[in-house]
Amino acid sequence: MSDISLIVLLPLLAAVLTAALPPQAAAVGALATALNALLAANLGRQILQGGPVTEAIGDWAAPLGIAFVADGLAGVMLAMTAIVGLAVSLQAAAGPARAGFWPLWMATLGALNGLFLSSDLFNIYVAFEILGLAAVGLTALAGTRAALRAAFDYLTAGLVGSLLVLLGIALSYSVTGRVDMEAVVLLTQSDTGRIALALIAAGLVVKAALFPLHFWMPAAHSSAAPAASALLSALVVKGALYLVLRLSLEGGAGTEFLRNTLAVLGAGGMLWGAWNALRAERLKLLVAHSTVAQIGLIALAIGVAGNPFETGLWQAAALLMLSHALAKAAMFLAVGRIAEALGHDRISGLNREELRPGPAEFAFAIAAISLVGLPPTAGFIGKWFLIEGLIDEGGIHWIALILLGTALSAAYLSRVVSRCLRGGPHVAATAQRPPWRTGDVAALGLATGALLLGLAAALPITLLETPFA
Amino acid sequence: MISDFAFLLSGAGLIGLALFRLATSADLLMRVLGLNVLAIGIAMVLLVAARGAAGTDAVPQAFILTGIVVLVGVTAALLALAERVAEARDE
Amino acid sequence: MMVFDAVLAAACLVAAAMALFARDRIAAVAAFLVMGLLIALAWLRLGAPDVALAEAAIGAGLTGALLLRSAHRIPAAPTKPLPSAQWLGAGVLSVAVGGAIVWTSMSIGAAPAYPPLVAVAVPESGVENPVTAVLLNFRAWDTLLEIAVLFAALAVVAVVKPVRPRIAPLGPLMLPFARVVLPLTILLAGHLLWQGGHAPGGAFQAGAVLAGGAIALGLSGAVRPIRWGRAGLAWLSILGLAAFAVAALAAELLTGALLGYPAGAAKAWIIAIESALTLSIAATLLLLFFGPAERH
Amino acid sequence: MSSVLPLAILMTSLGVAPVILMMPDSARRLRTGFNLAAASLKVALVAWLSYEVAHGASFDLRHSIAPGLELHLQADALSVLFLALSSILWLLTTIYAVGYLEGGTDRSRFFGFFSLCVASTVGIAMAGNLFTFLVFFELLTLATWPLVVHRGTSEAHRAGRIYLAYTLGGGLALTLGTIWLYALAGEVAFEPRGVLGELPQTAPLALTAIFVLLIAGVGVKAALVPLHGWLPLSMVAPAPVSALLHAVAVVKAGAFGIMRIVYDVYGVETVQAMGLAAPLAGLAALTILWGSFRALTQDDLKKRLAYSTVSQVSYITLGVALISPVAAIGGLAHLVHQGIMKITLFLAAGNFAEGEGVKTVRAMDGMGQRMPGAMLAFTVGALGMIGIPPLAGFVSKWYLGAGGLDAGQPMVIALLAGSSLLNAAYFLPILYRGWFCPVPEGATPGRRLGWMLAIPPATTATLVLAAGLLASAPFSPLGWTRFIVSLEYL
Repeated sequence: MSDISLIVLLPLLAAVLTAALPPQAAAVGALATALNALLAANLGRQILQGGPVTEAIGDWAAPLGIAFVADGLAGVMLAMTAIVGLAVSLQAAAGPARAGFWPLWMATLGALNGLFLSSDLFNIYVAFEILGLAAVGLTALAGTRAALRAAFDYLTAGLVGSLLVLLGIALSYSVTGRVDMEAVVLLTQSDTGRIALALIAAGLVVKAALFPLHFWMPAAHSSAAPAASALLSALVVKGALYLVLRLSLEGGAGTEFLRNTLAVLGAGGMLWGAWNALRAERLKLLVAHSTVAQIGLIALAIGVAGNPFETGLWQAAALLMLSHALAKAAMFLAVGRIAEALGHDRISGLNREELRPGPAEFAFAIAAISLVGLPPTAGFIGKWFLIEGLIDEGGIHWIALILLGTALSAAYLSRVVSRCLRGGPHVAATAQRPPWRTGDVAALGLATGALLLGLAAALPITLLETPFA
Repeated sequence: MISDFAFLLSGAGLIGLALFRLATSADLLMRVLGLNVLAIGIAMVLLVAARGAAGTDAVPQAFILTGIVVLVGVTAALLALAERVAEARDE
Repeated sequence: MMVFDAVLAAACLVAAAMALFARDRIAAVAAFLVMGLLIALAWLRLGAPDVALAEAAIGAGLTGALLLRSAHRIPAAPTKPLPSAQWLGAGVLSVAVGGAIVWTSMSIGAAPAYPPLVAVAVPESGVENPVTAVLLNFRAWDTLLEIAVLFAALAVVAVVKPVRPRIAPLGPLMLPFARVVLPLTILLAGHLLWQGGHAPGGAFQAGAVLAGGAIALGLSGAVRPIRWGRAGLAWLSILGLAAFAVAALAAELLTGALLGYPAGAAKAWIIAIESALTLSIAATLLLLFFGPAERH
Repeated sequence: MSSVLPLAILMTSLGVAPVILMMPDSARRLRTGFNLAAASLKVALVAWLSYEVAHGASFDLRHSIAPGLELHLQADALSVLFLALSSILWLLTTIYAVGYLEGGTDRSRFFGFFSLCVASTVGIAMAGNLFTFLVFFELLTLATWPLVVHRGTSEAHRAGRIYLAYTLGGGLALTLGTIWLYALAGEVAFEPRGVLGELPQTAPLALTAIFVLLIAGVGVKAALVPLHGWLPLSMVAPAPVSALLHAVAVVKAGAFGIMRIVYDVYGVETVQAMGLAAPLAGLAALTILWGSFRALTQDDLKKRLAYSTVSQVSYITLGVALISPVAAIGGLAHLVHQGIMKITLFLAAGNFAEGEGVKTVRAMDGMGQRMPGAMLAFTVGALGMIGIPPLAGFVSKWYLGAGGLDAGQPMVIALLAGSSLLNAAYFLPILYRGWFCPVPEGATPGRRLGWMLAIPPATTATLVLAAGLLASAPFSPLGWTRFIVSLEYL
């Protein structure tokens, strides 16, 4: 059995098992996540050594059949999912058992892996529906009124998004007579095709929570349980962003009209998210708004990439996605631990006197460094290549916006970190540090990973430079 | 051909109606209805496009079948959530 | 026939408008049901009997039942007067999207790539019905993920835990009817499943018919599926995905290709998978309707 | 060996920091022992490295992190100058800080970040290209912030916010300039006399803009007017922080950056030819005067010292910007001289506050009797700052003045004279009060300070004296800077 077959089916089988055997769910889920990581690593190694790996399902050639294509971009995305998944599973396996978490998470994992590997638009649509439903389930898991309401809005928005994608696929069939990835470049060649492409992109903008269609997202990400928020913010929105990037790569120069819009929306999101994060009163909400801002930055990077076959700017976008996934997951896990220790997540109350800052605060601070994009994190390397490419292309106004966004992100994140550095008269002499928990290990591990990824950025970049299939 | 055109107009009309309703209604049940009508409209448009001289293309038919099953699943989830939201509001 | 088609197309629109703009919720759901049947008719006219069957059974039937179940439990939102700009914006959006669709679909596009490929491939697929061949052989991966969608939906409903539908016994008049319905639906489902190999029908329609019959019986109070078998149904509901995934990998062990059925045995594999799917889909739809778990 | 030694020097603080951060606060002996061992080891390693570099050995440690981006540590003569300064002063200040923070809270955090600061400084010193420099420069920003807000008061947090705003803003400018230069020139390694090749002819405007961005970026940390606002505010930090970080690590990192940019990226000829030297020198002159003027009116002792830092650090910039080998010697030597003089002053001031509770100039009366040792060290530092022979400050000023004449800028003499007068005007009253005014009535005798607080200022004061007296020895700061300048100006 090939690695590709296993990496898409293993999580689905694990989903079934965890649903069937709730008492063993954590063990099965953790095992599946570990196996998934091994498979992802092995697949990445194969891509590095021998170029893209493809597999025609049932030996039926595309367009009739569906092909899996594991190229560098897919490999990086799989690795991103595997790493974040490991940490989240660790936290969830050690934390209080919540019935229903594991089947949903396993379904999310399977859908993401399938999504990254698939080279068929309709198949991707179906994968999106699994992803959307599972993500909503993860949101609703918290069980609070706010979470349920957020879950409903999330599902509605997600469904509108995926139906727009479906409409675009239907029109793509009408224009080009096919729905595999080959159709994308054909779509860019006619006005009618571009309408189809625009509809797909519009659907993805909703699903990726890109400004101004992000309205559903802060509530959903901030009301979910920590492990769920980490998955939603770090991975689920990446599914849609990945497809935007993929379409832009497949479409080449012909997707210019979409990329320009994307860049403008991205810049808007970067500033709007930052502004809301600056004013947020609750920690989770701040982190959720920061996701809006970061998605804006990534979209901007995809948007300014010019003709992706001529510039490496899209690699910066992929690197930013990777870095954001690790750092944001770490941040949500850390926030979960902070809120657990303090009993609330009000930012103004973070410097409480009964408790001294613990490992979770430290993890938050390290993750913040990655999100701001200070050296030597992967976020910094991503921004470096982004700005360097923009200098070559003369995109000074974009650079100014990126720097503004960076400064704002430093401003809103330092609001939190400075309160984490509480000490002196604000802390009672008898105050204790919260004890270490597994969640701290997961958060700190991910945050450190995001920090050190910058030093090992050569690896993902080499992977990304593997030529397309 | 004229029949096809009529059904195309019908499909586009369903999509338009559904989008209009989704954009103007805050009612949870209406949103669910609107999303279902939207999906059916899309299926109709796809089916019209699948028409050819030698009959209707089987692949888009399979897409629509898949879409219908997906939709009933999502609808069930939406309604379950909507019921709980309403219940939580009553409490 | 052209006039009939035009009237049918218009009737679909009218029914949809009634469903979407009716004041009364029951009327809205009823209109939606009518629309589903009209749509099924339209799709028959468009040469897609498989899809029409599925729409009638699932789209109109089961979705209708779900909507009826929920119509009273979801209170109407207080109608606030919307700013006229919103009306205008919504109108412009709808007209623009609708117009774009018509324009795009009317322009001459490339000929569909699939029909010649399907024509060549169907003889090797193990079934004669091309739609079934696409669903369970050429693009079986789509179908596997679709089953995973049902699984995910059920997992969501299990997390949300809605209230159980109230069961209203219908009285002695209905009992004989109920006694007939159950064997009939099982028969019909089996027939649809078997027929799917060469004529319209298949696992989804069969599963939906089974679930529909069970729901009707359950609501009539004649049978209490929830009492006697929630656990069994739960196992059945996840059986489909498990069997499909295992079959996919087993096929790869045998032939080297994921979901690549061994030559000559394709029909047997497909029937086996379809049978598992039929039961599993029926169980899943049933649980989606009645709720998979008791509330505590 | 050629790659292990730089790594070892880096890891004796970068690797030490996380370990200390993880230690419980109560593990005082373990932490102190570990910290001092690492600091002593680093001094030894740096001594070894200096010896090797003086004998022509070269050191290289490269790690490619992405195509076209390389972390590169190396050790040239200029690196050694800064390395020696920071490693010796780290050891002394750590000893001081252990005594100073006795009984305080969050000491593991303090010493952890303290080590991280030194790691950044060491990285800055050994950076072999602009990218590596940027990485450690930003790390320095992050590592100092927790130290500035260490006391946790709202005043400290306010100072921390302002510090972060200034330094991160500067960091953005530096980042943009660096990326821009990489986009134009490919990898920007540090090489004597610059690496820009033909670019000054082909892209003069872009290079000018980049120069402004880079200098603005490092200028924030070097406290060039008008980017100096954070420095006096940061004096809310504990005394060892003020001493090491705001007299040595942070401001010197900025000044060192200016040197690298002028000498090893652009090259002195290019900077001169592009007409960038004169504005930089003008800015330095302005900063020298402005800092001294502001120092005059400060009653808070640490604030007065802080404004004095603003002024004195720009002597280094001035030495660089005058584009004369003689002035360069003065500027480079002042990098070390100002460091040892200012740390002496800060450590002594910290002892006044700890021992007698004296934090203002007005309260200095009779300090010569109350704490003769600390007062003596303070006096040596202050006289050095004014430029009294044979102390260290005199040597730098002498070379700066001679360099001014050499560069055809006699105005520099006037500037130095004016500045020295101002230095005298704000230091001499302190010395006068300390030595010649009687102990005020009712002053309660303060507590006796342990050796950990007494030894470091005494040591640095001795160094100030030695650097002046033994200026002509080959391993003195002056001797070493002559060696460097001989490489930069041929």
